[in-house]
Amino acid sequence: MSTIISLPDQSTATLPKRSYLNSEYGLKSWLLTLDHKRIGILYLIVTLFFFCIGGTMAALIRLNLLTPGGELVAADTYNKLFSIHGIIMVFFFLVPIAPAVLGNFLIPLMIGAKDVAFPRLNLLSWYLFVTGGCFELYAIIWGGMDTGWTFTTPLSTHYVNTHVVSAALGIFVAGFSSILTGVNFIVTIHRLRAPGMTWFRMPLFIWSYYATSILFVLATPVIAITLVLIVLERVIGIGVFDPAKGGDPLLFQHLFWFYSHPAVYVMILPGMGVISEVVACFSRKRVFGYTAVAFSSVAIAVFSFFVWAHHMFIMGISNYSALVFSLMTMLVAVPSAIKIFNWSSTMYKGSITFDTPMLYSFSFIGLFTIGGMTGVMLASLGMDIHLTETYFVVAHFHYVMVGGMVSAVMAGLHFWWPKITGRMYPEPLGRLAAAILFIGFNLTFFPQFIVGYLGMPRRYHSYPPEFQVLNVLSTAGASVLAIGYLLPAVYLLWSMKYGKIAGANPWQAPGLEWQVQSPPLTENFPEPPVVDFEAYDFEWLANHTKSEVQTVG
Amino acid sequence: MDSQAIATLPEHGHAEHEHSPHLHHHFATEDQQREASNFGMWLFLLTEIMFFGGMFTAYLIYRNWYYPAFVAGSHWMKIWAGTLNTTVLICSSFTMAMAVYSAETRKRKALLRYLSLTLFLGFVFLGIKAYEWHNEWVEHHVPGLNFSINDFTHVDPRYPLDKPLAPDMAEKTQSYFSLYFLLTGVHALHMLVGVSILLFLIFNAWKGAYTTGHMTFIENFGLYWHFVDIIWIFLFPLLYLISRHQ
Amino acid sequence: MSEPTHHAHTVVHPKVYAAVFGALLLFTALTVFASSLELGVFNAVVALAIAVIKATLVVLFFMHIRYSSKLLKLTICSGVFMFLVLITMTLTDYISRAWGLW
Amino acid sequence: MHYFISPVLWQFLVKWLAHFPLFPPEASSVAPYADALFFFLLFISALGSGIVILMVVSFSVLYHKERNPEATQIEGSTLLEATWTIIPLALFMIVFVWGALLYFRIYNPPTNAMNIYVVGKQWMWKAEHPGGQHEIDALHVPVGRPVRLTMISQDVFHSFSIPAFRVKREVIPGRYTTVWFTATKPGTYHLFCTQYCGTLHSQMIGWVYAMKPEDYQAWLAGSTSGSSLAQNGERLFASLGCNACHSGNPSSRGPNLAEAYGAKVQLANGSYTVVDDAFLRDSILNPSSHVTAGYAPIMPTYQGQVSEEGLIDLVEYIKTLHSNDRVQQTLNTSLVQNSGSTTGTGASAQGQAAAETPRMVNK
Ligand code: HEA
Ligand code: HEA
Ligand code: HEC
Ligand code: CUA
Ligand SMILES: [Cu+2]
Repeated sequence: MSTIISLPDQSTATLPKRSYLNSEYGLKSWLLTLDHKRIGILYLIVTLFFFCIGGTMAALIRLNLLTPGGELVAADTYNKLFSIHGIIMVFFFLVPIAPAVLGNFLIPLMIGAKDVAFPRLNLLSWYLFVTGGCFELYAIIWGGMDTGWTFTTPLSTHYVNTHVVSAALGIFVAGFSSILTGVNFIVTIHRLRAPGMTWFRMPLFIWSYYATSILFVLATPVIAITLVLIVLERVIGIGVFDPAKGGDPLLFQHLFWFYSHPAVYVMILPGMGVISEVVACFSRKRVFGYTAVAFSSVAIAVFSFFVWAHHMFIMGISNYSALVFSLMTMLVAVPSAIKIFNWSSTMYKGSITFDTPMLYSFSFIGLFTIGGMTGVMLASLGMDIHLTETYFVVAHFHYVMVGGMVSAVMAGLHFWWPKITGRMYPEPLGRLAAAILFIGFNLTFFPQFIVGYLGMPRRYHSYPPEFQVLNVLSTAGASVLAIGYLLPAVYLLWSMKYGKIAGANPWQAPGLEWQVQSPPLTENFPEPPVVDFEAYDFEWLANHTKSEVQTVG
Repeated sequence: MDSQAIATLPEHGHAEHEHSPHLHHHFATEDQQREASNFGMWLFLLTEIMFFGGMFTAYLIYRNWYYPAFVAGSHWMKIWAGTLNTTVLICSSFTMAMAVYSAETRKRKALLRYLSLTLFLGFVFLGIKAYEWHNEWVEHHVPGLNFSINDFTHVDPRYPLDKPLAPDMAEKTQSYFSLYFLLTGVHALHMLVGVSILLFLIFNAWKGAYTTGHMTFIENFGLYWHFVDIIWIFLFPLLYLISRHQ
Repeated sequence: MSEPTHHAHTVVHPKVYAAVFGALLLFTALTVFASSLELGVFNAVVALAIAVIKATLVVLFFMHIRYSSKLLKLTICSGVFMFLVLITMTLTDYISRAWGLW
Repeated sequence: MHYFISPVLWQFLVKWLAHFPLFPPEASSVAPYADALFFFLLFISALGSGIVILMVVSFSVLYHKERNPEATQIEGSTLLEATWTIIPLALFMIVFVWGALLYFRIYNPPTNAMNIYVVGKQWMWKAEHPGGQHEIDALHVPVGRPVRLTMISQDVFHSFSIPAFRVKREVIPGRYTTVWFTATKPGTYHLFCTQYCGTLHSQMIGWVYAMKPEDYQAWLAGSTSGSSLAQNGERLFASLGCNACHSGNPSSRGPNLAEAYGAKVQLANGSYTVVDDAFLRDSILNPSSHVTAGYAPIMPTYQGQVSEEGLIDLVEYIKTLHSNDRVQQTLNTSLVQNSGSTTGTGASAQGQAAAETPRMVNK
C-alpha cells in the first residue's frame, strides 16, 4: 500500500549508483540546474562564503575591543567593520541560510513533491541573491559602508560618504530573492503535498517554513521601498526622511523595522523547525503537543507584524504607541515559550541519544531561552531605556541569532548531512565541536550582558578602561568560537570524501525524506509517495521496518 | 524597482510552454500547475501591495503634517490629464480582460487585437504621463532637480480663492512633489514593465501561442496589469482630486 | 491531492466584463464630479470610497476573484490587512504624539 | 603565581581585578526603581531558564536510551500546555505594567524641575544652563533637585545616556526631546552618546558631575559667561527684528508673547495647544504650521537663520518674558541698529542655511 522504498540498513549501506549529485557533471550542470537540492547546495556555498566574511569582521571587531583605546583599527574602519559584519550576517547569511539552504533541500522531500512549485524562479532567486551579494562585495571592497546595519537616517543619507547606495541596492536585490523564495515555498506547501499529506501530517519543520515564507512575502517589500527611498534621497535629494526638508527620520525607523522585526523571526522560525525534527528524532518520540507547536509558528509570524516599534522606544515615538507595541511584544514572546516547553517535554519518557544534532538542540534550547528572556527585558518599556543601545542588546541578539539560530543551523546541517552527501560526519568530532561552540559562545556573549548593564554603548570603537576585563573575556570567547566553527568546516569537508557511508536512514527517523535513498534521486521519489502515517510516527516506522525485514527474510 | 522580479515572468512562463505537453514534471495535473502559478502570481501581487504600502504611509503622514502644501501642490495637477489617464487605464484593463477571454475561447485574431489595443492604451497612458512630467519640469516642480517655490507663494490664477502659502509652508510642497514623483514614477515603471511583457506576449500570440488551452501566462499577466490599474485607481484621487476644494 | 482542487475554470462572459467596464467609467466620472463639489472632509471620504469600490470591482471580476478558491480570497484579504496594519499602526503613532507632552 | 607569567601581564591582571565593576552605581532617584525591575526580570528569567534546564537535564538523564530503550508515545496535554501558556503570559503582563510605570516615571518630568538645554552635534555635547553657563562634553548638576534636559540635535540622531542614572533619551534633529532625573549621590559619572552617529561616535562622551547644591552654586558662579540664555535671547529677539511684530502693543501685528509660555492658545484651525518649548521653537521655524487664531500668517520663517543654540536662547527668553516693558525698550535701540535686516526672505535664508551647515553628500 505504501509506495515508500526502504533501502538496506546502515551497516551494509552502499552509495546509490544514481543520485542528484552524480546525475550530471560539470559546472554548467550546477549553474543551470533546476533541481531544488542542487540550488540548496549553491545557496549553502554562497552563504557560507558570506559567513566567512562576516566572521572575519567579527574577529577584527573583537580584536579591536581587546584594549579600551581601540588601538587596532581607526574609528571609521571600526565602524565599517561592524556595519559590514551586521549587514552580511543578517542579509547575506542568517536570513538566507536556513530557508534557502535547508528549506530548498528539504521542503519538497518532506512533503513528497518532486520539486518546488517554480524551479526556474528558484534558480533565479539564487542568481538575484548572488547579484545582490556582488553589489555588497563591491561596496565592501571599494571602501565599505559605515552606517550600521540599520541605515539610520539622516546619517546614512546625508552625513556619510561611503558606499551606502551600492550596499542598499545589494540588499534590495537580495530582498527579491527572499520574496521569490517565499512565494515559491508557500505555493509548494499548498499545492504540491503528496497524496495523504494533510496539513496536520506535515512535519513541524514545514509549518515553521510556511510561517517564515509569510514573513518573506509580506515584510520584505517594505524594506525594498525604504531602501529605494534612501538611495533616492542620497542621489537626487528628495526629502522624505530629511528633517531639513520637512521629512521625518522616524518614518524611516518605522518602515525599516516593519521589515526588520519580522526579519528577526525569519532568522529564528526555520531554526525552530529544525529543532522540532531533531528533538523528536533523538527522543524517538512524537513532538509533545504537535498542534500547539504548529500554531505557535504561525502565531509568531502573525504577531511579529505588530511589534516593530519596540526598537524605537526612546526615539520619540508617542508614549501611547510605545505602550501598545510593548504589550504586543509581550504577546509575541508567549508562543516561543510554548515551543520551548513543548520541546523539553518531548524528551519526557523518550529514549534519548546524544548525537551531535541533539547536542546542538540542547544549546539552542538553553541559549534561545536566555536570549528570549533578555528580549523580554528589552520589551519592558522602562528597562529598555537603560538597556537599549548598549551591549546588552548586542548580547541579546547574539544569544538568539548565534546561540539560537546558528546552533539550529548547525544541528540541521549535521542532521541532514547524511541525506545531503550520503556520508556521515565523524561523530566524536561533531560532539566536540558542539561543546566548544557552547562554551565559546557563552564566554563571548555572557560578559556582554554585564558590560551592557554597566552601560557600555554598542558600536563603540573605544571604551572606558573599567570595561576591559569583560571585553577581554569576550574576545577570548570569540577565539574559542572561531575554533568551534573551523572544526566543523574541516571535518564536514573531510567527510564528503572519507565519511562513513550513511545509508537511507541513519537516524531511523520517520520523516518522508528519510524513506528515500541518500543522496536522493534528482526526481526525489521514483513514484509519487502516498502518506498514510502521521508525522513523527515512530511506531509506524518500527512496524514498517519490521515488515520490511520479514519480507526480505 | 521590481523589474528584476517581473522581468522573470516571461522566462518562467516560457518554461510552461516549451514542453510540448505543457506540464511540468513535478506537477501531477495541469489543473494543479495552473492553480499553482495563479496562486504564485497572487502572492507576488501581495508583495506589491506592501511595496506601495510604504509610499502610501509616507503620503498620508506628510499630507497630515503639511496639509496646505499638499493642497497647493495638487492644485497644479491637470485634472483633465488625470481623468483621461484613468479612463485610458480602465479601457486597457477591459481590453486585457477581453484578451484573456479570447485566449480562453481560443480566438487567435481576437486575442491579437485585444493585446494590441492594450499595448496601445498602455503607451497612451505613458505618453500622457510623460507630458505631465514634462510640464512639471517646465514649471520647476521637480524636487531635488528643478524646483522653485515661486508658484506657491503667489496666488494661483486658477484658484483665485486660494491664499498664497507662507514661504516655510511653500517649501513643504516639495514633500508633495517628491511623493507625487515617487508614486507616479514607480507606477509608470510598472507600466513600462507591463508594456514590455505585452510586446513579448503579442509576439508569442502572433505565433499562435496561448490559444491552445495553455494560457496560464497570459492570465497571470492579466492579473498584473489589473493590479497596476488598481494602484492608479488610488493614485488618481489621492494626488489629483481630494484637495481640489480646500 | 490533499486539498480539493478547485473547479478549474469559470469563463467569465464578456457581458460581465462590459458591465464592469461601464461601471468603472461611471465611477470615474462620479469621482471627478464629486471632487468639484464642496464637501469638506467628505471629499476625501467619497473619493476613497469610490476608489475602493472600483478596486473591488476590478479584483472581483477582471481578476476573477469572485470565481476563485477560498485560498485566493484569503490571500488577498491578508495582504490588504497587512497593508492596513502598516498604515494605521504607523499613523497612530503620529496622531497620538499630539496627545501628550512627549 | 606571578612566577609563571610575565610580570607585565601580572600587573595588568592586578590592575583589572582592582577595577572590575559588575554593577553600575545607583546615583539617581529612578535608579533603584530601574534596578528593582531588573532584579525581578532577572529572577523570572532565571526561573524560566532554570525550569527549562532542569527539564532538559533531568529528562536526558532519566530517559537516556540505555535506561529507557523504548519511548512511550505521548500526544500532548492540553492542561500542561495551558499552564505554560498562562504562567509566562501572566509574568510578561506584570513585566509590561511594571515597565510601563517606570517608563512614565522616567519620561514624565515633574513640574518643578530645573531646565538645562543640551545640543548634540557630531561629535560633542553642548550643555547650556539658563544662567548662560556653557559646557562641552560635561554636565554639572546639583544633587537632590530634579533636572530636566531639553535636548536637540543639529545633525543626526544622537542619544544622551547616563548609565549611573539609568536614563537615556534619543536626541533627534528637528525636535526637542526631554528626559529628567534627580541625582542622589555626588560624584562623577559617565555620559555617553549611545546612538551610532558617525565616525567619532565613541568619542562623543563626557562626564556628569553631580554636586552638592552649594558646590553647584559655586560652580555656576565661577563659570558664568557674562550673560544668561534669556539675555542672549533678548539680544537675538531684537537683532532678528522679532520685536517689530511682537512688541506687545495692542496694535502690533504679532501676538503678545509675555506670559505666553504655559498658556493654552487657540490655533487658526480651531484646535487648542499648550505653549511649550517645542511649540515656541516650531513657531519660529514653521510659523505657518500653527498660526495663532486671530492673526494673519505673516510671520516669516527663521529656518536657517538661527542656530539651535540661538533658538534655545530665544525660547528661554520667551519663557522668561513676563512683561513687555523690556521688549519695547529693545525696540527703540534695535530699530537704529538693524533696520532692514528683518526682511530676510526665504531664498536668502536658504542660502545662509546652506552656507552654515555644509553637508556631505556623496554618491
Ligand atoms: C533571531 C533573532 C531575534 C529573535 C528571535 C528575537 C526575539 C525577541 N526579541 Fe530581539 N532583537 C534582535 C533579534 C531577535 N530578537 C536583534 C537583531 C535586535 C537588535 C537590532 C539592532 O538594534 O541592531 C533585537 C532587539 C530587540 C529589542 C530592541 C532593543 C533595543 O534596541 O532597545 C527588543 C525590545 O523589545 C527585543 C525583544 C525581543 C523579544 C521580546 C523577543 C521574543 O521573541 C523572545 C521570545 C522568547 C522567549 C521569551 C524565550 C522562551 C521563554 C521561556 C522558555 C519562558 C520562560 C519561562 C517563564 C517566564 C516562566 N529585541
Ligand atoms: C547572524 C548574525 C550574526 C552572527 C552569526 C554574529 C556573530 C558574531 N558577532 Fe555579531 N553582530 C550581528 C550579527 C551577527 N553576529 C549584528 C546584526 C550586529 C550589529 C551590527 C551593527 O551594530 O550595525 C553585530 C554586532 C556585533 C558586535 C558589536 C559591535 C559594536 O556594536 O561595536 C560584536 C562585538 O563583539 C559582535 C561579535 C560577534 C562575534 C564574536 C560573533 C561570532 O559568533 C563569530 C564567530 C565566527 C568567527 C570567529 C569566524 C570563524 C572563522 C571562519 C568561518 C573562517 C574565516 C576565514 C578566514 C579568515 C580564512 N557582533
Ligand atoms: C512680520 C511680523 C513678525 C515677525 C518679524 C515675527 N513674528 Fe512671531 N508672530 C507673528 C504673527 C502674526 C504671529 C501669529 C500667527 C502665527 O502664529 O503665525 C506670530 C506668532 C509667534 C509665536 C507664537 C505665539 C503664540 O502664542 O501663539 C511665537 C513664539 C513667535 N511668533 C516668536 C517670534 C520670534 C522669536 C520672532 C523673531 C525671531 C518673531 N516671532 C518674529 C508675526 C511676526
Ligand atoms: Cu552622537 Cu553617537
Ligand atoms: Cu524586534
